[in-house]
Amino acid sequence: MQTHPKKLLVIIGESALEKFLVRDIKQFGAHGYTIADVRGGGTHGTREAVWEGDRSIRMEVICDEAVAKKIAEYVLSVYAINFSLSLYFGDVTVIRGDKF
Amino acid sequence: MQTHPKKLLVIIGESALEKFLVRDIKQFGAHGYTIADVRGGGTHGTREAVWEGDRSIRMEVICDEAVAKKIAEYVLSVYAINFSLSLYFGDVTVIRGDKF
Amino acid sequence: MQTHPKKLLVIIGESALEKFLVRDIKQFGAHGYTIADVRGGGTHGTREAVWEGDRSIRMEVICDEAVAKKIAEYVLSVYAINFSLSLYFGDVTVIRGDKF
Amino acid sequence: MDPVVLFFLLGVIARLLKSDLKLPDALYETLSIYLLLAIGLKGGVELAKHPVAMVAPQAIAVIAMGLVLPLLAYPVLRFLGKFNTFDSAAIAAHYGSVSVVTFAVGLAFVIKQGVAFEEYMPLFVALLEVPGIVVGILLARTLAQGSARKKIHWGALAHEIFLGKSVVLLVGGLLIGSFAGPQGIDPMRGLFFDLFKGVLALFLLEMGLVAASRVTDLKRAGPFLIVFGIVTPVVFSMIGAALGRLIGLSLGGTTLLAILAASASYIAAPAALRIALPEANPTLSIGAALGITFPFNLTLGIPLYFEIAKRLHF
Amino acid sequence: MDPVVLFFLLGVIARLLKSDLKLPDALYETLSIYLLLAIGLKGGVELAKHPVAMVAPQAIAVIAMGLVLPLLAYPVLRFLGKFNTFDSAAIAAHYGSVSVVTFAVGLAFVIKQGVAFEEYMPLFVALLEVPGIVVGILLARTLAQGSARKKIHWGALAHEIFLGKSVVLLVGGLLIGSFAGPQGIDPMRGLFFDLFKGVLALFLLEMGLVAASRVTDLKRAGPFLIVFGIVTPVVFSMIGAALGRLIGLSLGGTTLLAILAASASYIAAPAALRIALPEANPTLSIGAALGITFPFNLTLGIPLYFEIAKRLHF
Amino acid sequence: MDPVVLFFLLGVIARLLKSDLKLPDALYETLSIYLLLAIGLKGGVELAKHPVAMVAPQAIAVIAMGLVLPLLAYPVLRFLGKFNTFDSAAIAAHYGSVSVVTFAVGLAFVIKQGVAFEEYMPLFVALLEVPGIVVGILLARTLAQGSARKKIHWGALAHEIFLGKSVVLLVGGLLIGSFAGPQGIDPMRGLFFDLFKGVLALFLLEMGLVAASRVTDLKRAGPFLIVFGIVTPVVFSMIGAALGRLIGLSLGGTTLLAILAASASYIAAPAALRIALPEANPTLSIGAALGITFPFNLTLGIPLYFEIAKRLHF
Ligand SMILES: Nc1ncnc2c1ncn2[C@@H]1O[C@H](COP(=O)(O)O)[C@@H](O)[C@H]1O
Ligand SMILES: Nc1ncnc2c1ncn2[C@@H]1O[C@H](COP(=O)(O)O)[C@@H](O)[C@H]1O
Ligand SMILES: Nc1ncnc2c1ncn2[C@@H]1O[C@H](COP(=O)(O)O)[C@@H](O)[C@H]1O
Ligand code: NA
Ligand code: NA
Ligand code: NA
Repeated sequence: MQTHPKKLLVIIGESALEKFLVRDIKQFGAHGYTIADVRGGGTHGTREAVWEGDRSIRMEVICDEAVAKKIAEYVLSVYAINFSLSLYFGDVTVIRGDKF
Repeated sequence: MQTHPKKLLVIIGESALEKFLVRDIKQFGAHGYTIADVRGGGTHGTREAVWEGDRSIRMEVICDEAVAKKIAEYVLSVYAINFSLSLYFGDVTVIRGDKF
Repeated sequence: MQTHPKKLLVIIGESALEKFLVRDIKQFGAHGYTIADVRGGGTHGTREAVWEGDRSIRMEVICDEAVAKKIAEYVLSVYAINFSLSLYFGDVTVIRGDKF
Repeated sequence: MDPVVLFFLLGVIARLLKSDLKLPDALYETLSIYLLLAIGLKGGVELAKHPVAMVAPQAIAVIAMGLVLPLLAYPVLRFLGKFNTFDSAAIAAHYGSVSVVTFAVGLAFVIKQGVAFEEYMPLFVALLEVPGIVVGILLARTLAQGSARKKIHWGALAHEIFLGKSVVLLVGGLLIGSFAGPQGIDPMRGLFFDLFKGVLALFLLEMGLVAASRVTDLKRAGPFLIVFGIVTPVVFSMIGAALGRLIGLSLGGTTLLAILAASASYIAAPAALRIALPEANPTLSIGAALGITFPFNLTLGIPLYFEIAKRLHF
Repeated sequence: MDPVVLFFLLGVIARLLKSDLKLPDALYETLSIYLLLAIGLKGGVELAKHPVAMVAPQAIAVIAMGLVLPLLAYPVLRFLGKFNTFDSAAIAAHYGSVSVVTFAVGLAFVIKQGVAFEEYMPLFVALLEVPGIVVGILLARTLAQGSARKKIHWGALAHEIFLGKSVVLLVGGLLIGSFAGPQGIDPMRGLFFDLFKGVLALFLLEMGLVAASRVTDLKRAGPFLIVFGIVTPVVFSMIGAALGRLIGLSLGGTTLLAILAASASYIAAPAALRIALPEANPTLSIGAALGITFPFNLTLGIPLYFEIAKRLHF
Repeated sequence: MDPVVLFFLLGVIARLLKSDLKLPDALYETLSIYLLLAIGLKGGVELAKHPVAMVAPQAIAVIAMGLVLPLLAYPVLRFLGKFNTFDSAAIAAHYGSVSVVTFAVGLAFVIKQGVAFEEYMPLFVALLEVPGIVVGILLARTLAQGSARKKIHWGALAHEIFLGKSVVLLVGGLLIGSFAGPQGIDPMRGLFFDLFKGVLALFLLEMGLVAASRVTDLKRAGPFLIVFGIVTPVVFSMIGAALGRLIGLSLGGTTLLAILAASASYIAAPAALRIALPEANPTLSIGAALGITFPFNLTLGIPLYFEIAKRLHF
């Protein structure tokens, strides 16, 4: 079984960003994404998801390294100043390389 | 502290598959799994989880590499033709090596 | 774009542990965490989240390797005897190295 | 047009204008559980009042209709619509089965018209959910060629269909209602009866949001399916109305049976077929059932079927 | 048998037949919040009508019973059942505390029987939740050997018990109800009173699903726990009934106190014990409380306790 | 004080004592959807009874007030409060817009007082939601310096504001209510009207939990904002009351318009501003609106505004 290396980009942030992030990642060439509702805490305090303004999402994107980097740079430069937002990369492998 | 390398297999797909996937991964020798409700988009379009037929799950299985590969091959061959489904592998380490 | 290697620590366990885990990881020096509600199964049986005592959470912490190890050792020694609990490490990279 | 339909339109418009309005997933689930149970209970309470000997022949006739309708739809889809075996069978199954929410709106309509109807009609809803689905699956599995002609796992299939959420709740409600009787259910009417119409309105708001999100599916499906989604309910409603007259239903009952025949399932059928017939593209069947037939029935269909029933009850 | 119990059976059967039926997590939460608040409000409204001097001695007697019951259960579990200290104490705590939903079903039963009862009984529900849990924890911590004999963190323990969801909502409801009085609560009766029985039915459907999912736990627990789960409520109901008679409760009140004594907690106790007594295996206590005692009380227990109370009120 | 306020206090206390009590997210969503729809429907039904020629001039005056209020708040925040342009504009927007739940509590209060009021007041709620937000955003974008002085994307802004959940549901409810009329809505009153006060109580319980969780925000915000959060509603209530008198509202209507003016938005405004004015720190505006003004209005404010309105209606 042949596998292909890909980047996993995980973005955790305010749920108000959801529709913008979905639009952005597609623009930079990602083919898909997965979103979960989460709660958490970080440098901007605790976000407990008890209330609309207090909800967070965790978005996961599998894509090529170049795409992941472009998305990350854009997201950090545009949203990270004003929004609670974290972001990290992981290395993953996939079987259907052209799907991601 | 001694750690043991394991494979992380992540399967993202339609929630109709949940009970079959749980059955399958056990059959191939995985000892456990974790499932979250998610939404997302990919080559089969957007799945927003607003409605029963539109829900997706994200299943995470920590297991030996051989088990992960067998599960992945089976899942791809049996479900991926007819269902929205993504799948990737990651490298993780665990402390209690025989638990997974 | 400069990236910094970090550890990803994932703890999956009974949701009764949530407030204790949040307290503990901060004590060991983690700067943040993200929690999702999940269901799953493992050596302690199936946890379907149909009922209060039956809920599980998945906590994700990005931090330095030393911090991750300390948290993991503590969590395993204090909670793993009496609670359903799984735990693994991954390698990730971040852009804002001092944030995590 | 019943005001509940306005909630459906509000949902459609909100979605088409890309509003952020979204009902929580758990609310959708809760409302649908409520509607199924409440309809079952209502029917069960009435059922207890009628002798089995009277209802049984009607029930058999109704089941027979459920078996025949998909057989009529299949060749149209396969040969006129040029869909493949699986898609044809799946769409036929959806139109052979019934929509509980369309029935609920029909119920509100019939009550508003002030005509008599058999109050145990929810029994027929439960009876009509299953046969269409079974026939659809059989069609696909017997007509498919080569490797797709898999053996049917009858046990798994029966499980999937009879133990799906909607059959369990409808039948459960019917049984509880007929065991407990009017007096037993009375202390629960605050929840199950008095709130019914309001809950239906809320559910239709959600269905409007969902239906409008299926519009893109329809573009892919093409014009044939759109026509099919309007013509089929009208034709099926005539069959339902004729049968209703034949088995001696009142004007209201005839109207409701016409509505049932005209409606296409989008709870039980999609769930069962996704498992039993995964080769079928759910976009087509759900797009037609939810994007075309459901709105058509809600707005134009139900009054039309009432007219048809009236012609038969001159 | 009250029709609400049929909903419980529907849940049990659906689960045993492996139906896909599942109530959303948020609905379960919502229903339990509703029931706790509604019971509290109802009791609070009535409480305001009674002089403290009359209710206070009864309340003290009821608390005393809550302290004694787990002390009776513990040695049976430890020495007859051969459970370890932690499990014995934890199970004793569950049976010392009370089940709000069993009480609610009992309330419906008593109302249906048409006998008088003290309408401020919800006060006793709130009072009985806590003592059993505290005694259970004390038992474990004082009787445990070696390193397990940890110091009890009284502050954390008090917090866990008194500020748990069920005590806060019950007591909050009692206070709001007695402050606002009947007239203040009246505009809310549409939600909190008129829907009560229907919501209870829905919650019992869910509890049926949950209880049936605990059947495998029971297999592991063995036959002793099954017997314990039936004998204990019967014995405790007699204690409750005797005490009810002693403190001057009416027939309905005596029945309800018997039911409370017989019931085993599965909301407050599991939550508090998981934190305060993590060494105990929750499978055992919840399996017995939810898998055996709850269904037993619902079906056979409540009518039996009514008979017992009647004997005492000849 | 209306008993519903006791639910708010229960939430506040539970949270301050660090209770585990938490309402599921989906319940919060559901309750707020319900309240918005129910208020809209109620207003719509009444609106249908009044000639447009009578209501239109009032509506225009009310919108004008919505445009003026944030202009009054902004300089106070910017120059007395020393907040930056964005934060000043954002807070002004929250206080220019209105709180639907405060209105609902005010409605309950006015009904309890037994004074007449214009039953189409929910129209004014819908009309007042938007102007304050728009003015706030315009203020920030025109007064900001340098690169922050971005062009406003009018299309996106209009979308965000007019198609946000609360406007869609309020306006949707108004339209459905006025189309369907009293008779059309009657079968749904079991859900939308009879449960209203109970649902409001439940929602206030949740708001108490949320408001108390904002206490730490206030510490960071400093004493100025606390004073602002109390003085502003009082001053604005006078403006609202005066306008109410001027446009010929009854005593109840005047009170309600005072309450609307005094209330600060925490559903529509935060959602719209997070997108349109991300540079503003939401902690400040929500902390003040939810942590100070909302509790103040609920407890002391509403009775005070009633007194003010009475003075104007000697
Ligand atoms: N070290 C971390 N590990 C995991 N998740 C984090 C971490 N820091 C922040 N987050 C998540 O990212 C969100 C925004 O982070 P922040 O902007 O730092 O408040 C938080 O609410 C958390 O959900
Ligand atoms: N590139 C991707 N990154 C993350 N998740 C993905 C990606 N592609 C697909 N998914 C997830 O997998 C599901 C099925 O994918 P697909 O079959 O491509 O539609 C989608 O609904 C997403 O939740
Ligand atoms: N091999 C595994 N892969 C993924 N998740 C697991 C695995 N084993 C256990 N888990 C998760 O960890 C929880 C507790 O595990 P356990 O203590 O083994 O029952 C389970 O309920 C699962 O959610
Ligand atoms: Na049909
Ligand atoms: Na007890
Ligand atoms: Na205002």
